[in-house]
Amino acid sequence: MKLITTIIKPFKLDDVREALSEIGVAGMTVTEVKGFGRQKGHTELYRGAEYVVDFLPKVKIEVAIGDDLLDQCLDAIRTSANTGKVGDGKVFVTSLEEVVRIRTGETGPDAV
Amino acid sequence: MKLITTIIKPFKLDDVREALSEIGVAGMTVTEVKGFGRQKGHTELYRGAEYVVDFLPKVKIEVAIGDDLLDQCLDAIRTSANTGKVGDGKVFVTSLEEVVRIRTGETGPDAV
Amino acid sequence: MKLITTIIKPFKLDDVREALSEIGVAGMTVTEVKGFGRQKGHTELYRGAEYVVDFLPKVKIEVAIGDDLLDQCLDAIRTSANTGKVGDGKVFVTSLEEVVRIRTGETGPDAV
Amino acid sequence: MEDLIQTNYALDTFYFLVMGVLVMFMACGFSMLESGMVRAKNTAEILTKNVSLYSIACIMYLLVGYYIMYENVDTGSILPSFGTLIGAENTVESTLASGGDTYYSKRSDYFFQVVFVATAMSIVSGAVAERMKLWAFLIFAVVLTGLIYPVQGMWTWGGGWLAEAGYSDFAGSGIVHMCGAAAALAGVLLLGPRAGKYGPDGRVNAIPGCNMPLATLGMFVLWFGWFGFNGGSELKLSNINEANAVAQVFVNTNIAACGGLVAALILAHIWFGKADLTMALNGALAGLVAITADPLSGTAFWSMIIGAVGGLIVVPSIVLLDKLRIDDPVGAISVHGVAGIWGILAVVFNNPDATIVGQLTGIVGIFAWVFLASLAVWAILKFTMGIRLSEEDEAVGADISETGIEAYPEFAQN
Amino acid sequence: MEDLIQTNYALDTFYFLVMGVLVMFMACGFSMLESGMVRAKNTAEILTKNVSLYSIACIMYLLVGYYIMYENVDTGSILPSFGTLIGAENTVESTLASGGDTYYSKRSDYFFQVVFVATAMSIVSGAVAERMKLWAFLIFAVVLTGLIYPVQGMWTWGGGWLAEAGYSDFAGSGIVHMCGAAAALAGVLLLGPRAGKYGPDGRVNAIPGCNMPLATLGMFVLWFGWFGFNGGSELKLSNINEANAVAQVFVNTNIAACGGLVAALILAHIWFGKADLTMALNGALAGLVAITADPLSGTAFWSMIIGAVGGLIVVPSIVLLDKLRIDDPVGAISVHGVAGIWGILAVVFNNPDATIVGQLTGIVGIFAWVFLASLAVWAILKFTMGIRLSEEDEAVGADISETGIEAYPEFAQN
Amino acid sequence: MEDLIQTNYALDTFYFLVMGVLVMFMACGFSMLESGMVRAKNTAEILTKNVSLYSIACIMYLLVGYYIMYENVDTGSILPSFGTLIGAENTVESTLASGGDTYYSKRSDYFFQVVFVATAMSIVSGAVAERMKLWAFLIFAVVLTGLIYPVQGMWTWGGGWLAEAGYSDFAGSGIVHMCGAAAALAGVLLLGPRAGKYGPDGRVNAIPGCNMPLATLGMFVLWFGWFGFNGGSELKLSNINEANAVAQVFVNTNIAACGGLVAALILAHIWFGKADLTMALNGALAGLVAITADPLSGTAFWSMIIGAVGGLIVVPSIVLLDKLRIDDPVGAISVHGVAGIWGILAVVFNNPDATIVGQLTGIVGIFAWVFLASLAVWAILKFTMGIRLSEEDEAVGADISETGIEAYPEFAQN
Ligand SMILES: Nc1ncnc2c1ncn2[C@@H]1O[C@H](COP(=O)(O)OP(=O)(O)O)[C@@H](O)[C@H]1O
Ligand SMILES: Nc1ncnc2c1ncn2[C@@H]1O[C@H](COP(=O)(O)OP(=O)(O)O)[C@@H](O)[C@H]1O
Ligand SMILES: Nc1ncnc2c1ncn2[C@@H]1O[C@H](COP(=O)(O)OP(=O)(O)O)[C@@H](O)[C@H]1O
Repeated sequence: MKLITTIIKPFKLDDVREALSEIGVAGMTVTEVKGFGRQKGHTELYRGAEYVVDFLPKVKIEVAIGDDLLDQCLDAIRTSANTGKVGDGKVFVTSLEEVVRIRTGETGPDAV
Repeated sequence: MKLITTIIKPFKLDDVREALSEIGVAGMTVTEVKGFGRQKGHTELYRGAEYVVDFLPKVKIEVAIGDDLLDQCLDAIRTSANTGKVGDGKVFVTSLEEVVRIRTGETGPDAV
Repeated sequence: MKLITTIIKPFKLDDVREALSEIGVAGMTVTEVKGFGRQKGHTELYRGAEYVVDFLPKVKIEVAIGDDLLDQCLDAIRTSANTGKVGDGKVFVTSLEEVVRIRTGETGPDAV
Repeated sequence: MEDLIQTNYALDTFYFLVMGVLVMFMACGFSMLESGMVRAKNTAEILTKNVSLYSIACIMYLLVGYYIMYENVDTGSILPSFGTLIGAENTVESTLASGGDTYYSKRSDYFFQVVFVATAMSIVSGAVAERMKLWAFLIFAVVLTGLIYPVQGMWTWGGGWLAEAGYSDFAGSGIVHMCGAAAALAGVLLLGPRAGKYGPDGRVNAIPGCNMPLATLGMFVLWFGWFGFNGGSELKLSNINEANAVAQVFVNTNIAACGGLVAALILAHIWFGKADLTMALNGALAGLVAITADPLSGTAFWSMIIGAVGGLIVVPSIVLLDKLRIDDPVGAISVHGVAGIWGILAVVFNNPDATIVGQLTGIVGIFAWVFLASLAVWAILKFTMGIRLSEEDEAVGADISETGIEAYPEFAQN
Repeated sequence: MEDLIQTNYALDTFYFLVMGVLVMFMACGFSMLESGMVRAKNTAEILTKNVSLYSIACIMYLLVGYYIMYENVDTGSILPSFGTLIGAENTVESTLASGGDTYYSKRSDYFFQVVFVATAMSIVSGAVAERMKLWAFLIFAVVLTGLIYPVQGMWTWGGGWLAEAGYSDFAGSGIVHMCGAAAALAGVLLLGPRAGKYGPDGRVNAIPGCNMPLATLGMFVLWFGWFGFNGGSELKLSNINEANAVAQVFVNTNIAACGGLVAALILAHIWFGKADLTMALNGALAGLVAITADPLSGTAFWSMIIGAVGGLIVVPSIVLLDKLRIDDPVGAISVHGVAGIWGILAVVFNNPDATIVGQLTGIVGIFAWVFLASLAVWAILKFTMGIRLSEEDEAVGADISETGIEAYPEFAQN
Repeated sequence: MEDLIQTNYALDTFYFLVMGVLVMFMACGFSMLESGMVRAKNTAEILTKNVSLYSIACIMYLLVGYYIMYENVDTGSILPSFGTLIGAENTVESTLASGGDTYYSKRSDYFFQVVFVATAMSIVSGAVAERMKLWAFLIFAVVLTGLIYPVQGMWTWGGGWLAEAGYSDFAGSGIVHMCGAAAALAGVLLLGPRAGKYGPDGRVNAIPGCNMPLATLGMFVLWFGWFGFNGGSELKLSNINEANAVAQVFVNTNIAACGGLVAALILAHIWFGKADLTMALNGALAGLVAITADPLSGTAFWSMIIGAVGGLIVVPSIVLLDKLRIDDPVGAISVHGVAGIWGILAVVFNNPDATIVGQLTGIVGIFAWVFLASLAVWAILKFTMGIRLSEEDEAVGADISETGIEAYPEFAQN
């Protein structure tokens, strides 16, 4: 099994969720995060003094899937999260050794 | 070493923390997340217009442990986080290649 | 490629970011988390009743890097995040199977 | 006797000033109400609009508005005569010579009038919230408070053609509230709804206000200020009949709000299944707007009914406007416009001097002028500087694009 | 002379109305205080309760309460006579004929009285917060404001048996504040504590209020309104003695609050090690409640002491109630009940007309009636529709279950 | 005639009390303004300071301050005579015998004066926010309100040497506002800036206030209260001339605030590129402070200009103080000090009785005394108990270290 972690622009969340649902992903977990990268922050003035906003709001989605869904998943994310502008984000894939569904105790691919 | 990531219902946090402490887990890191899964969100009316709450509040706990504690840990989480109702959450296990304790520089199992 | 996840004290965020930037890390993702560990929480009185703050505010930084940067990265984090006091935090290293840059579709080390 | 004229003059002036201060505080009420009903990312901007519009209203009404509305008005006239500033204060001699017919300070009159202008303008800011450019709005405020409002104010309160036509509007259900709503409606039509408010399939998406305690605070401050709004509009206090009248106005104003709140709360509970707080707040305000056209003639019981009907009207009105894709984040058009019209019409039940024809004349006359004049001004602004935020600015929030400040910079938002 | 009677009538009526408006604003103060002291998830609901209870109080008191309390009362009576509405206004003739004995508008009297009823009811909402069903609460409000309060109000202020028994309560430490606290206590006992408030081993868990600026705002608004509450209770202003009396009341009211605040702050600091803001707020309110029974007879210095003792009492009272597992999220029972009793008793120090027996009679009489009658009503509600939220609704928060609205929907909570 | 003296006495006393209540509410305004302009982690502490300082001011002024300022003052004196409490109330006989020269209650005078003392002290809390120890601040409050303020107040309003020197300050641009600013400046100099406010290379870092609706609410409440502050300072209302004067004061006060707000908003927009709400708020307050020295003599138009200049001054003043590394989180020194000085000087334009020498004498005299006396007190506190939070306490926030309470415990902060 794989754990796909993707960082996207917040307003793309609904699109990505729908794209993933369509290919049969049943669950996902979302976290508000702040990103630092090629996309630069901005500078504001407050009472004449500067303050720099280094970190930009991003959303992190974690999805556990069976190995078979991996390519479809990557495609779905890439297509749905893409705006073509810098800061669109990243996808990270790690290997999952085990998954357990707490309610039932099921493990492995059945649990995702 | 393993990294156990578990998504649970927020009000179960204290129970899980205690269960893990009991079996000797010394530390953990908690994040507020929003979950999407079999447990469906709800629909509210605001001024006569509908709004759908797709994502439900969940809590993510990350615990780094030595390999030996894995089974105990999974058991402890399953038992303490279980309510038997849909939405209880998941446990994900990944392999940890290295752990460092920043304060001392210790690495490996000593560092968790 | 590696995914380095580090938990640090919040006020060290800027130091760590700079240290990482210096060695050429181009991006990172930051999450507000709450930590439980050897560093104990504190107890406050509110209207004469006690309440225990078990969890302390921490910051989690996730950085994806090529394998070559791993040691430098660990060093940079250890040095910049260290205060020598309990609660400084941890670094976790996991293996990344794949990285995709959403905007361009680049994969692998080019994408981080 | 002369000494008593002096005392009464002082008392009536004081009454007028105190009532005026209460109305002034309504500017704060609108600010809080609106900042509670918008999203966090547009809060600093709506606050900026509110503090600025109040100031602009006072300045414009000092410079030209008061003159247009009250000085040099020909009885029954439609067109205003222009001029500046607010004239000279009453002298002691002239006041005493009047034998009590001049009974309050002219300065207190300007003060009491100007806070009404600000109220009308405050109504607009809520309806166009979360998507309009700050400076376009402020320029509109200059025109509304300096020209559009004073002209129609002159028509009734200045002694113009609507006064002749028998239009009766005690404290301004039409002259202030419907006026603000008409200007708001014109703006909303040219501006369009907030991004994401209406789905492609006729779907209405809720965009919840971010801070309910602020919205409630705003409602209470408005209610508090409304005692000045209606209570001061009796204009005189210093004898038994007048004092009784003012007391009646206080009682009726209060109970109309109560009726509106309870009626809207119950209706919302029945209709939506939950006790929607925002509808209750709108219900109270609708009750207040409705009674404003005549808080004096009816009994307390009757005023409660008029307010309750206002509350019952406002809920479906809000739902209906959404169906028509007229996006009004705070419900200002329903509260001040629709309930205002109800209030104007309801005058005929209690006040024998009012006629349905006179009231309809007032509604049509005021609405037509304010709506069309506002539409013209909004249109000019739209085609010159633009009135709508860019898509991106709207997405990020007006706070960043317009004020460079976040309203709640430290609080994590989800 | 007749003209001066007219002027004085106008002045006294105006004074009464202005004081009444200040008291009306206390409804806003309670709303803010309570919404600052509860958790975010129960905030929209407590706001809904507060805006609704004020409205219900005004309506019920108009329909039946005022009649019960003031009309057709036999001197010294215990049982009320029933009737509706608020009677006719004074005529000019009758007022002039009275030679100044009739000195303010009857409408202003209803207005001033009704805001006191709302105050009493506001006290209840804080104590039962975060776990009571909205509609059960509102039904209770109907009964308290329509019957329970007016009956005991009649006993003293209407000229009933407590007035005869020599019970002295200037502005209502007992009639308003302890009354509210007694009704609240009955409700809390039947309702039980919030989930998680008390641990199995006698442990008291803190449940911090979510918004301290709101709580502080509420305290300030209450303090502000209290000048009307006590200041207006002199009932007359229009001669030197009366004006001096009103001024004395203002000074004493203010300084009692100061004494209460400082005393509670210092005590909390010594006891708990930190300057607990919420205790300071409660201390100020306890000072205000304590002085309310007699803000006129004592000197300013003495009033400061009475307020300070109120502040010193309220802190251990709050701690003690928690030990007794009487869960009162905002401290209403301690502030309005315990400090109220202290205030009623303290009247005997300064007012030679008051006796300890008379004061105790008042305390026992009012408390017994309000507590028992309320207990009965709460019990009926409990066994019919239920008064407590389901465990799950309480866990998720009353906002979702009762109002369908979140108070702070965009702000992430931890 | 005697009856009319009674009525006028009652009316003037009532006017005084109502104005005083409005000023009292300014304590709430400062609390909200300051808690909106600091960071969340210091909010409960700044609230505690604000509620406490008001109480301390009232107590100290009752105990000794009022005596120092008004009782037993030798005309033209510099040194005060000491004594306690506030003297006896006017009797009916003496009042009638005065033939109207005694025209309001002495108690109402204490009440009106004491809220001014609290205002002066409120100014200090904002400037030293986010890094000063709570109890050191409160001890300072005891000295300022019990001694430092009353002494210089005596100099002008008590009939001391500044009154003789022809210093003219209607409602206290200098005596209240610059006084507070001078005490604040002394404190800030000994206290140093907040950690992280100034970078090593002359860099000024912004530390945004956490809650803009609260800051705006505070500004509105201050504005509202200022009608009492200036309006009551006419001291008399009960004849045509006086009533006209009070009305003029209301109009001028209001329009000066408007001028200040609009001027500051436009300047900030031109200078910084965005419509900085906080500068607009400061601009309105600067306009109010500026007009306070003479809201009576000028026309409304002229008052608008004076206010606008206040708004134009305050923006660069805030920027300049930052360049000088004088860290004032809310801009209190600029608003109350710099704009105050402008206001004092501007009196000479409209009031023929005022001279530039007299005004400069007032500025220098008051500033020197308050600044030096405050510096001494702050220094003693610094070298005994310490005035600054430990580095760690400052980092974690004053709420935890000083009050043990978080202002927003449930809201996630980023
Ligand atoms: N090396 C990295 N490790 C972890 N997160 C990263 C990394 N690089 C980028 N990110 C995340 O992805 C977001 C977008 O990256 P950025 O470099 O701005 O644009 P792009 O993805 O278009 O190259 C960042 O805000 C950050 O959250
Ligand atoms: N495939 C998945 N990947 C990541 N997180 C998931 C996944 N499936 C479920 N979750 C998380 O677990 C939570 C509970 O899942 P859900 O399907 O609702 O119920 P259950 O765990 O009882 O089957 C979700 O809200 C989500 O946060
Ligand atoms: N086993 C663990 N798994 C996950 N996170 C941990 C673990 N141990 C510690 N942490 C995180 O690291 C933080 C610091 O750990 P702590 O034990 O307090 O001090 P130190 O790192 O100095 O030993 C904790 O607050 C927690 O967020």
